[in-house]
Amino acid sequence: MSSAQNLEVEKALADKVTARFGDKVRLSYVKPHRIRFDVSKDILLEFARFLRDELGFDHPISVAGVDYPKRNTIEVVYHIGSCSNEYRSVVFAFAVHLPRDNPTIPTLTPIYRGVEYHERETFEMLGVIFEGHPRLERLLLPEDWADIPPLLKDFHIKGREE
Amino acid sequence: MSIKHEDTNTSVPGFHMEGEDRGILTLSVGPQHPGSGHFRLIVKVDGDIIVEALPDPGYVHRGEEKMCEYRNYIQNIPHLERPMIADSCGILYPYVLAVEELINIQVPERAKYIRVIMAEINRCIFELYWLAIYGIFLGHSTMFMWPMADRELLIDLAEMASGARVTHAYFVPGGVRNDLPDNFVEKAVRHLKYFRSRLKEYKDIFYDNPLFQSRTIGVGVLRREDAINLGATGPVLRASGVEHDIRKVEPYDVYDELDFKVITMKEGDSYARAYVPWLEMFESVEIILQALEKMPNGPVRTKLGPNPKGGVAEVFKRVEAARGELAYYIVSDGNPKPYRVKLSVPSFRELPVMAHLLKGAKLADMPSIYWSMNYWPVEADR
Amino acid sequence: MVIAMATVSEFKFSEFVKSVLWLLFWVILIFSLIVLPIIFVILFYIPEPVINGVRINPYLLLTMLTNPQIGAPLIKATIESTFFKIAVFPGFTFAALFATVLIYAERKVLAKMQLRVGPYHAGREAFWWANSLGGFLQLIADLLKLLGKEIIVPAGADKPIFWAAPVVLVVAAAGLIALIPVAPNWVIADIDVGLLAVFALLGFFPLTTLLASYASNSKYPFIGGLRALYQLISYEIPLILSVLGVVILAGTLNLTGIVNAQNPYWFIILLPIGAVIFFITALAELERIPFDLPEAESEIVAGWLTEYSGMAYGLIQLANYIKMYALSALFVTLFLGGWMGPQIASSIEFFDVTIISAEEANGVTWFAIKTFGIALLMIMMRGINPRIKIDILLRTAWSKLIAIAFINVFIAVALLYLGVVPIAGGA
Amino acid sequence: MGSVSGMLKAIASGSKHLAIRRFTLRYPEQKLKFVGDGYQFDPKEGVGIAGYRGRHILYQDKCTGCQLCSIACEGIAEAIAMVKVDKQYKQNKKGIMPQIDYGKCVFCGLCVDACPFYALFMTDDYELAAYTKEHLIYTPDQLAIKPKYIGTYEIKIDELGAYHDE
Repeated sequence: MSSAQNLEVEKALADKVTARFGDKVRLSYVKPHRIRFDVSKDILLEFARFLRDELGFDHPISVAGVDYPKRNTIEVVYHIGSCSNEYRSVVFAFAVHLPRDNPTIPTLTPIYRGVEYHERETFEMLGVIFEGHPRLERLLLPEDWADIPPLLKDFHIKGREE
Repeated sequence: MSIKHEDTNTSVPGFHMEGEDRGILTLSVGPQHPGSGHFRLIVKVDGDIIVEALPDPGYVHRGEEKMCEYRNYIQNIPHLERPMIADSCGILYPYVLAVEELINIQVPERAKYIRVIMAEINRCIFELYWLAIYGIFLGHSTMFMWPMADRELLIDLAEMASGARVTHAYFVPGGVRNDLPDNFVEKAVRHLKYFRSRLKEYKDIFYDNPLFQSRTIGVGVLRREDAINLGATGPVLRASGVEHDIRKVEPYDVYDELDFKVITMKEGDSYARAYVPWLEMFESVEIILQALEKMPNGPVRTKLGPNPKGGVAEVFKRVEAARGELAYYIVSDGNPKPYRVKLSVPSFRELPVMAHLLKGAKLADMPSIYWSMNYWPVEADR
Repeated sequence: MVIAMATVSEFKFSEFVKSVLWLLFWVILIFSLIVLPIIFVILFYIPEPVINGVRINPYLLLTMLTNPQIGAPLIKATIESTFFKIAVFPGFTFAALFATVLIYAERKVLAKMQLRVGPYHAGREAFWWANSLGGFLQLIADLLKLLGKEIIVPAGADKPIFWAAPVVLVVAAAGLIALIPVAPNWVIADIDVGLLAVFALLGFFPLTTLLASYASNSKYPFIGGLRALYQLISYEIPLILSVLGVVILAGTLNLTGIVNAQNPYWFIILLPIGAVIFFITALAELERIPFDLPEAESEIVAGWLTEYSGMAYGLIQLANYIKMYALSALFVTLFLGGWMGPQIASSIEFFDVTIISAEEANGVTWFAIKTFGIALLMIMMRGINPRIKIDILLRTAWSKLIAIAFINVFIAVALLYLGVVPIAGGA
Repeated sequence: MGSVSGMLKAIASGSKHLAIRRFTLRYPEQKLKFVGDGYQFDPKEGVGIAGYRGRHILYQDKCTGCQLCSIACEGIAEAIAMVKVDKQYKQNKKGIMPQIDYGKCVFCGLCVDACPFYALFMTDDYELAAYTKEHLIYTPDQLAIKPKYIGTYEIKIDELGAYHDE
């Protein structure tokens, strides 16, 4: 298990990933028990399958969509934990940067069945289209929600300034 | 050709026949439930067998994550505990750890012990509430009354420490809001010892009761691989034989100094999912008693400025709440209000597991499967 | 509004006289058309009872009522008269009172088992001794509330059956009581085929339940009614089979005969399996937890009596609890030796005329104690068991209970064959 | 046979509980006792003092009308509004004090944490029921009165089980 100071477990993991994917992935940070990569959209499915089968990260925790109007991107961050081997304490996050005007991304539901509802919520809250998602429709918002996806920064709660 | 009698359309809330095609009846169960919260489950039934179950959450959705972006880190405390007031320390714990990492302030040792004690007390409070509702779901009124009475012992302790019975708002970045009153330790030990003897009573009336066993053993069996791939967590995961407890896997605060066992069972059916939380309550009592002895004296809170700010960074913190792994992903862009807060709550992660388990189950088994999922609609909808 | 104004403003003597005369007219009319014929019938058609040699004519009756000393034999005669037996002692009033005690006991005992209080405030301050007893007036409060509530008849309901169902339920439950012997010769209908009559009456309940749920014309009661029908029908067979063993050993269907046949050993000692099955099927017959499928079903909360409100619902509840008293009394008569028990009660005299003999008083007290014990066991079942699933309910009834009931019959025959129990022919 | 023994154990446990004392607190006659006399906060050390978070109490001689409590509550429930007070205090130049609307207040106590002048604490009075929403709004003068809540019952445990007693 890696202590706070030496991060050799996380570094070894990061090297394995960069060795496998080379320049198509970019390591954003390595912290105790946390690794984050920026992955491009086209190799996402292959990256996720590699993550689950070779590295043993098989337990999906959450899918978060973050809207960056200044950089005109929507970031979809997948957090995947592991239940089975020595990486149990590590949470592997990989993010995909999508253009803000038409954010589409292939769905990871066939690989991680647990992210189905998370992806539906991100679709509903940020307007990210997940291609190939079994049931991409409204989840939490009321049926007659006519406004823009609420978690975008340009949606303001009425009566409250930013 | 079904004759539609206009005047006899006395449709009762909660039981609404939407359509009949090829013998598949679509029932919508809920949104009023005898158990908890508002949550609708659209169930396609062929005779008595459920062909497909589509959970339809969202009745108590309030947009917590959007509201978080309009409040600074302190004002978010009473706000963020609303989704799960039965386990309010459990849902605030990761938020407080994440904000401490963002603002990088140190927490005094005594505060860490108090936090562990309050988190464990809240775990038991929720487990008892959940067990009580499980009892009333199966028609066992005594199993509703006993946990509710025993829960009062722990609520009394929590109220003594934090000042409020349920919505404690007791955890703050930098420690806890106030120190424990002086006679807390002596009263807590007395209450917990009696609580443990009360827990043992549940075995005869509930877990060994043949009728309860007939309703839950072999019902909704969740295999180990499905549990992991579907992202199940907490007692649901551990009941399927996966030993994954964040307090052991990634210990936070002082959990690495306390020794306790992680309870797992292999069957993965509703009985196991009802049995694991019960054993975990014994472990929680063990943890609290150890923590009460080891608790050093000293300050309980590091002073905070009026508007604490974090740097441009993102933090992902997770904690083992009563229902399982509860994680916060907070992105901060330097000003006192968080840029984005993402709650990954265990109830929301049980939805795919519920849909998977209900497919093929009998309609009569639905209550025991649905409620063994540890599902809390208010928390899942956020 | 207009009428009120007229009467208040000015007072006309003529109006007053007119109303008085009108009132007098109605009193005389009712008196002569209704009250007089009743008196004639009583005086002339009912044969005056002959009490120890003296014929009671109305004038003697009045003197007796005034002077209790002479009236003692009259009281003894009335107690033995069948009207008193039907109406008061072993009959309906005793059963209704016992049912109310059962309701109160259920709420209090269940509350105690669940560490809570149960009915508490009603009647606490009313009497000085009521402080610890808690809310024993709660039942009267409930009764008045139910009486006050409006009885809503759902749209499109089949009104005659909807109204008749509660009444039929109470009548059937009351019918059961008539057959149960409370003390040596204290039974209303001492017919030779008493047990057969009990099962005939028990046949009323599934039919009435179904009719009631059909009549209320809405989806929920319909489904609840169907489930009630499954349950009652499938549990009647083990009920009858479990009693077969008792009939074999007792040799007679007459309930008093059965109780007398239990002289040395109670049948529960000889046929424990039969007793257990009878108890389980009685619970199913009463639709009590763990068998209250038709009443409250957690995934579709419904019940065949959801459409009943007000006193109609009150009547059904009364019928339920009278049936509970009747079935636990039946259990006592069949398996626990009815009124047999060591002598603890003495006879009751009234001016040196023994109204109730010592043996009868003792029989009644033992009967009441045993019935209350069995009823408490039924109440406890509600405290410790969850509801069982519909498929388990039917599977246990058809496969398990009937099989075990046959084993019980074989045991009875074996006992008879091995001569353990003398072949009791006739009463 | 397993089910029969299971049932017998359940009956035994059920009847055993007939001897354990009732746990209910008979509320109107018996009232709970709380530790201390309400939640307080010491701004110098920046840490609170344990106590029940019930109705607030305002020490008008200490309140300076700095509005920090109303700003703190803005993000949570907006229950505190500053209202003019007719009595003149030398330390309160603007003459405004907090008026708390208990229809909105969630009793989180963050206003007590925000008050730097020891003016706003909480008491252990929770019986604030009122017939109209307007009566739920407590003016500064109402908040200044100390509530008369006498709670003497607490949970006692002995071999007869847990119960509420004097």
